[in-house]
Amino acid sequence: MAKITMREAISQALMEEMDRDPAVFILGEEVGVWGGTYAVTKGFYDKYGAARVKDTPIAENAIIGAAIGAAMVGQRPIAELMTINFAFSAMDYIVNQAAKLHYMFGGQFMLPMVIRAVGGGGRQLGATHSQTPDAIFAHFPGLKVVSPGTPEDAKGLLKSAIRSNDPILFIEHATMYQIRGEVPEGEYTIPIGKSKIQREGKDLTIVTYCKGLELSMKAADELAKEGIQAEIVDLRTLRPLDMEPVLESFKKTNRAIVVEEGWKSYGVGSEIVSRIYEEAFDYVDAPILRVAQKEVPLPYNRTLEQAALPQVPDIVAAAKEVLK
Amino acid sequence: MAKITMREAISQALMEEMDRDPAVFILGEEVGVWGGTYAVTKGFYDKYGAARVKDTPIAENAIIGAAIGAAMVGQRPIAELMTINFAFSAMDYIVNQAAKLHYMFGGQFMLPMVIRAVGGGGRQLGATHSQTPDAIFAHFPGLKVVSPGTPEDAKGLLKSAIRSNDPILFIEHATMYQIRGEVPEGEYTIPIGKSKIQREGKDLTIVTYCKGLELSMKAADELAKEGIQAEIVDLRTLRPLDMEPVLESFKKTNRAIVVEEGWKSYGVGSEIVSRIYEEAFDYVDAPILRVAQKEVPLPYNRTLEQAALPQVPDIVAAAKEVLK
Amino acid sequence: MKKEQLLDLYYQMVLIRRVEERGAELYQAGKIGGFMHLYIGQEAVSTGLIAAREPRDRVITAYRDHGVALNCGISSNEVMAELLGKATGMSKGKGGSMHMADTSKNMWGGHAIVGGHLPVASGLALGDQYAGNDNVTICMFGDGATNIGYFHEALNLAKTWGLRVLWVCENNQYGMGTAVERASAVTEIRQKAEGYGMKNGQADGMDVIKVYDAARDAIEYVRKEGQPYLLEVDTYRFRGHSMGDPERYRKAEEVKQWQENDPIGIFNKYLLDKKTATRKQLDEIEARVEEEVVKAVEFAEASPEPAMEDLFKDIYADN
Amino acid sequence: MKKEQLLDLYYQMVLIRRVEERGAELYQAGKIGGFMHLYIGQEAVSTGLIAAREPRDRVITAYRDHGVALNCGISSNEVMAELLGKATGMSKGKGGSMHMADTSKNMWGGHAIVGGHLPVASGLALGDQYAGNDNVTICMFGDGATNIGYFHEALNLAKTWGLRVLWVCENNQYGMGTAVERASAVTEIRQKAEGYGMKNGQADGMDVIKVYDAARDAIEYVRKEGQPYLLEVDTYRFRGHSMGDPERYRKAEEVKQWQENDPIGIFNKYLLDKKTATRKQLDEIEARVEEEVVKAVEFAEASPEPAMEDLFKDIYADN
Ligand SMILES: Cc1ncc(C[n+]2csc(CCOP(=O)(O)OP(=O)(O)O)c2C)c(N)n1
Ligand SMILES: Cc1ncc(C[n+]2csc(CCOP(=O)(O)OP(=O)(O)O)c2C)c(N)n1
Ligand SMILES: [Mg+2]
Ligand SMILES: [Mg+2]
Repeated sequence: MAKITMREAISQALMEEMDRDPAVFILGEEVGVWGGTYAVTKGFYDKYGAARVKDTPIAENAIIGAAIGAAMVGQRPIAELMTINFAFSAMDYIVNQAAKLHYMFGGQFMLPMVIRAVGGGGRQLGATHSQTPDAIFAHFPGLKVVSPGTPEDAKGLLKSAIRSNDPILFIEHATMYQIRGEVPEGEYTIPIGKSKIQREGKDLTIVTYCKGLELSMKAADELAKEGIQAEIVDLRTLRPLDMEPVLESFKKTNRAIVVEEGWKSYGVGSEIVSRIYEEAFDYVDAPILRVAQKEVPLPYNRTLEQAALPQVPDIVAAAKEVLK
Repeated sequence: MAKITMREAISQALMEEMDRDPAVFILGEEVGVWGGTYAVTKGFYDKYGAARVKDTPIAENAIIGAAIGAAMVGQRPIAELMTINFAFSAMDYIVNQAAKLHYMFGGQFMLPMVIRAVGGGGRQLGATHSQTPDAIFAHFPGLKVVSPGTPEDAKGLLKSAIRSNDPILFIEHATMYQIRGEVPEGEYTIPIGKSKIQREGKDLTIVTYCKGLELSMKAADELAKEGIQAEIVDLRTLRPLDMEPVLESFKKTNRAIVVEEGWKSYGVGSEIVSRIYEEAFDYVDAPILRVAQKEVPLPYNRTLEQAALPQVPDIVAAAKEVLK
Repeated sequence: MKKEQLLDLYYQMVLIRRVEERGAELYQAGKIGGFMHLYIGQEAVSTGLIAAREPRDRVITAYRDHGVALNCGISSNEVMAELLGKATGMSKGKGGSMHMADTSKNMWGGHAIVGGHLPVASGLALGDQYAGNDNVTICMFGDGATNIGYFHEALNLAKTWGLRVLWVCENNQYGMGTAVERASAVTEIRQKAEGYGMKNGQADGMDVIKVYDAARDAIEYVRKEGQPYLLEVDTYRFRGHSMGDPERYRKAEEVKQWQENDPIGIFNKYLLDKKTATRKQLDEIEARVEEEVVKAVEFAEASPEPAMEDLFKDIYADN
Repeated sequence: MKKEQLLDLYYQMVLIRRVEERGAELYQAGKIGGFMHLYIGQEAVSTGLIAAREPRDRVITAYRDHGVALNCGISSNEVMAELLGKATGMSKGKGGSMHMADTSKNMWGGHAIVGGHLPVASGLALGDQYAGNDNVTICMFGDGATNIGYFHEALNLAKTWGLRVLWVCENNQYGMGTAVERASAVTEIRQKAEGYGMKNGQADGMDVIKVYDAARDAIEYVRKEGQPYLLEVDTYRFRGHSMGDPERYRKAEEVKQWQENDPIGIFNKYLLDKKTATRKQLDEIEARVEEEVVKAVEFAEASPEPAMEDLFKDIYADN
């Protein structure tokens, strides 16, 4: 297995699928000549040309709307939103059109499209540009929402997403492009809608995804030093949600925390917590806790911003709390 | 106390506040000459004139954006979105601008504005026009989200919202304009951010709001016939969320269900359930259940649509389940 | 146009009128729910327009879509069944009045978010451009829809990328109760094309021949030049915006005046004047339509409701 | 313009340049975070523009806002402090580079959603119209911003309602790495005004006097006529889009050519040529600026961080 960065993993997935299927093309702001704002599509423009790597105007509705239309007639567009914060500028297309057209017209046509969007705080971009609003997209049936936490998963899930016939919002994290991880050599895909145990343990279950996984892995290391073995379940897909591995783990540990980067209220954790109690009530030994972002718009100032974001010590503290 | 409809209650609140404060004006599609799509502003155009009852182009971003700008310089606009489904077409203005500008500029100016939006399913309007996506707006700190379930609350809360210096999303329900309820004579307001016991009972707690209240009241009548006394807590405000009455009730009944019209996953119920377990864990006698919409885009066909929406028997069944 | 084609256009216009008249009755009787927007008064627009397309050219429109559906060759049975929410409707009862599509007829829907389908139309054309063919996408929308940002983004993209879209604005003078000049900075919608350096034109929407001629030329331009075109068609809806319109915003006078310009009446006279058809032939067409519509209602009423398990079908294409 | 005013404009332009040059250094040193977009090369635009306003006229712009802030009379101390995220910044360290506002100076921000502030600008003007005054709102934005729907909705509303907005497009030839013609259907942005029947004009953005003259006339028109106006100003950013720009999209040649048209150099020469100032006087201004900027950095560095409890302040105005 090769150790590559998250950026390389995503880039490889895009390239492999573009090589594999001529119906696949990319459109978005600065995906072409610039090489991708986060350099994910660097070199693509030269390799595939302007027809398959399309720089768009700054017009998020047109980007997602055009992707929908092209998908309706059988192409397989990958639309890039420069950041997920701009998804609000195309919200109707994401939750009201991509998510509904297949159903509303009785299944007459499919929407084989991927929307890639990078989110997350921690880079002092201020309140409008630092969000992790994943939960709100996961609220809509008809859309699938994927958000990987390792290069291996990113590559395998993105390849599946591109091959899927459904509209998929694929959420990346801006501070994770440099993280490295082992990725299988050669062709592989990972099914969408499957949670995964990323670390085994017996004392408590940490349910998380994306940036939360990175933080939770570090927290688990800390906990291990004190003899606490945390099991980490990575959701990877927020809709459809796969609770099986979560419940299995929980039935073993009887204690859990949920870790996410977004705001706590009406967030991802709320749903996971509710489901665990609904489906494993008799196994609960302690209140399940949520570690999440403080309920403030993220400020520019670094100290304040870091204070608002969930951190490794917060996870460690919550873990100890549920073990009390 | 006079018995008036929800429509009259909202209409009265708007009129009283327009009479009281010349800074208050209304803008939105068809609020003027037409008299409001749901006849809420019928007669306003003749009474207040075009300057204070402004018909807008079909341009949701301009409607909310202009309201934000006018509020920044001290006016008190009430922007009407014809339905909450069109909030997706102005999403950035609602969650990324109205919710953040006050904070992001260090509190330099205020945003005394109300966004009225009517939501809800049950009228065969199809997938894009039938939503109850309240939870996703409640996810954003900086915004306040109010959604009353009785004429009395609608009037008192809307008056408070108009007087508030914060951006408030005020969510009504299209099938509730005709419901009647007693409303105090004369001037009154109801504070935003306070949940309320709408019906007392000792056997279980039903937490709900808006349309869920109407359904839950009926369900409570059914339950009463079988000797089950349900206590109903109406959230009224989704952000800031007032858990006090919920927890108080729950500590008495030790059993609860949450009823909402929107989709279950990542919905309002998820948050309430999580909070109850977090804050009243030792009082839980049975798993808390959620009654909500099935996870499908709402279809046009009436039978299918009704099957997807939460109904009184669903609430009755859930109540009995938690009492087992 | 050949005689048969002209008579077929007449048939289509009368069919739309009768289907909608029966639809309105069924709505009043509570058999149709939701929002229903009648096309009555505007029949010449989609009839002339769609007659000018080749079958490979795509059509997409707003919620006022019954006429467009029929013109595209969707049967009155299916239209009526969809109105009644039956399993035999083209959208299997899930779409209703506002969401009629049949992709086998290259009719890509009925869309209910105002202006929302315009970027999608650019996308259909993008799909064709990417595939390397010269299909044209015909995208219809109202005057009110030209004020929303979706219009701007879609037209700008189409012009910048050279997408084959014929943008057709049905200017029926109002968006719900708002007259064009109360919502739009310019009252001639075609002027908006200037901001995109886009070729544009105008046609009388009460005259099916004029619409056809303008559409044919515009489609040819779009196909040959690989450039979009904005065609404004002036028309009027004789009925309210949707079934529950208080109609406080326009005078009975004005409505009456336009109704005297009934597109079916105009075309009827044209066919007689030009001796393309005899009164008897036209009466026969009308009788045929009556019969077809009676049968369509019967078909729709006799059709089964969707099965309860259909509620969970087609949420996703994959599982 | 009087001599003092001209010299003041020179001072402002040099001040913007120096503040940003120091800002860039502090960014490289890791003392400034987030996105920082330099205005270097475009100084003549906001300087000329804002010189033409009355204090009661409002200004709102995009994230490329340091220059605008300084022109509006916000002190370099505060600008520097905000860049460093300090409590003494005008946005108390919560906004950063992209979100500089001081409403007491009628500067309504720095806004980072492209085109997002345009409907807000219509709203500021609506507030003034509602209040019955004839204040003008000056709204600045980039060429790239004219392709988003927000632009369309804002301009249409302004024209339809007669809102006093001076729309100023700073056409610096690129939106990030995308040249105007690759993203916009028309390359002369002013042409977009035609779609709204809106009066429009163009000015050379490298010449502060020309910008001033055009702005003065436009503001007068807007104030007197109660109508919006679109002014396109041609300019160029000498630096990358933001601090981390690989600049693969433009040739060093092209940058060099524009840099030879340095707006400060042009104005310097103008002042000398017209004998408005001696070289010594201009040198003195430059020296004064140097000193001011050194002090501003000192001020900012010495300023306190926001207190931890500020994290939860100003989420709402009411409690
Ligand atoms: C984004 C959005 N805003 C508002 C509405 C509500 N609405 C439905 S139709 C309509 C009027 C549209 O007018 P126009 O585009 O002229 O079409 P017409 O009905 O005249 O055919 C409005 C405001 C909507 N469906 N979508
Ligand atoms: C809605 C939205 N989409 C994308 C972006 C990312 N973005 C920031 S600046 C920019 C380019 C804007 O170009 P232009 O309007 O010409 O202004 P300039 O930077 O040249 O001053 C882009 C794409 C954003 N901030 N907001
Ligand atoms: Mg119309
Ligand atoms: Mg630019």
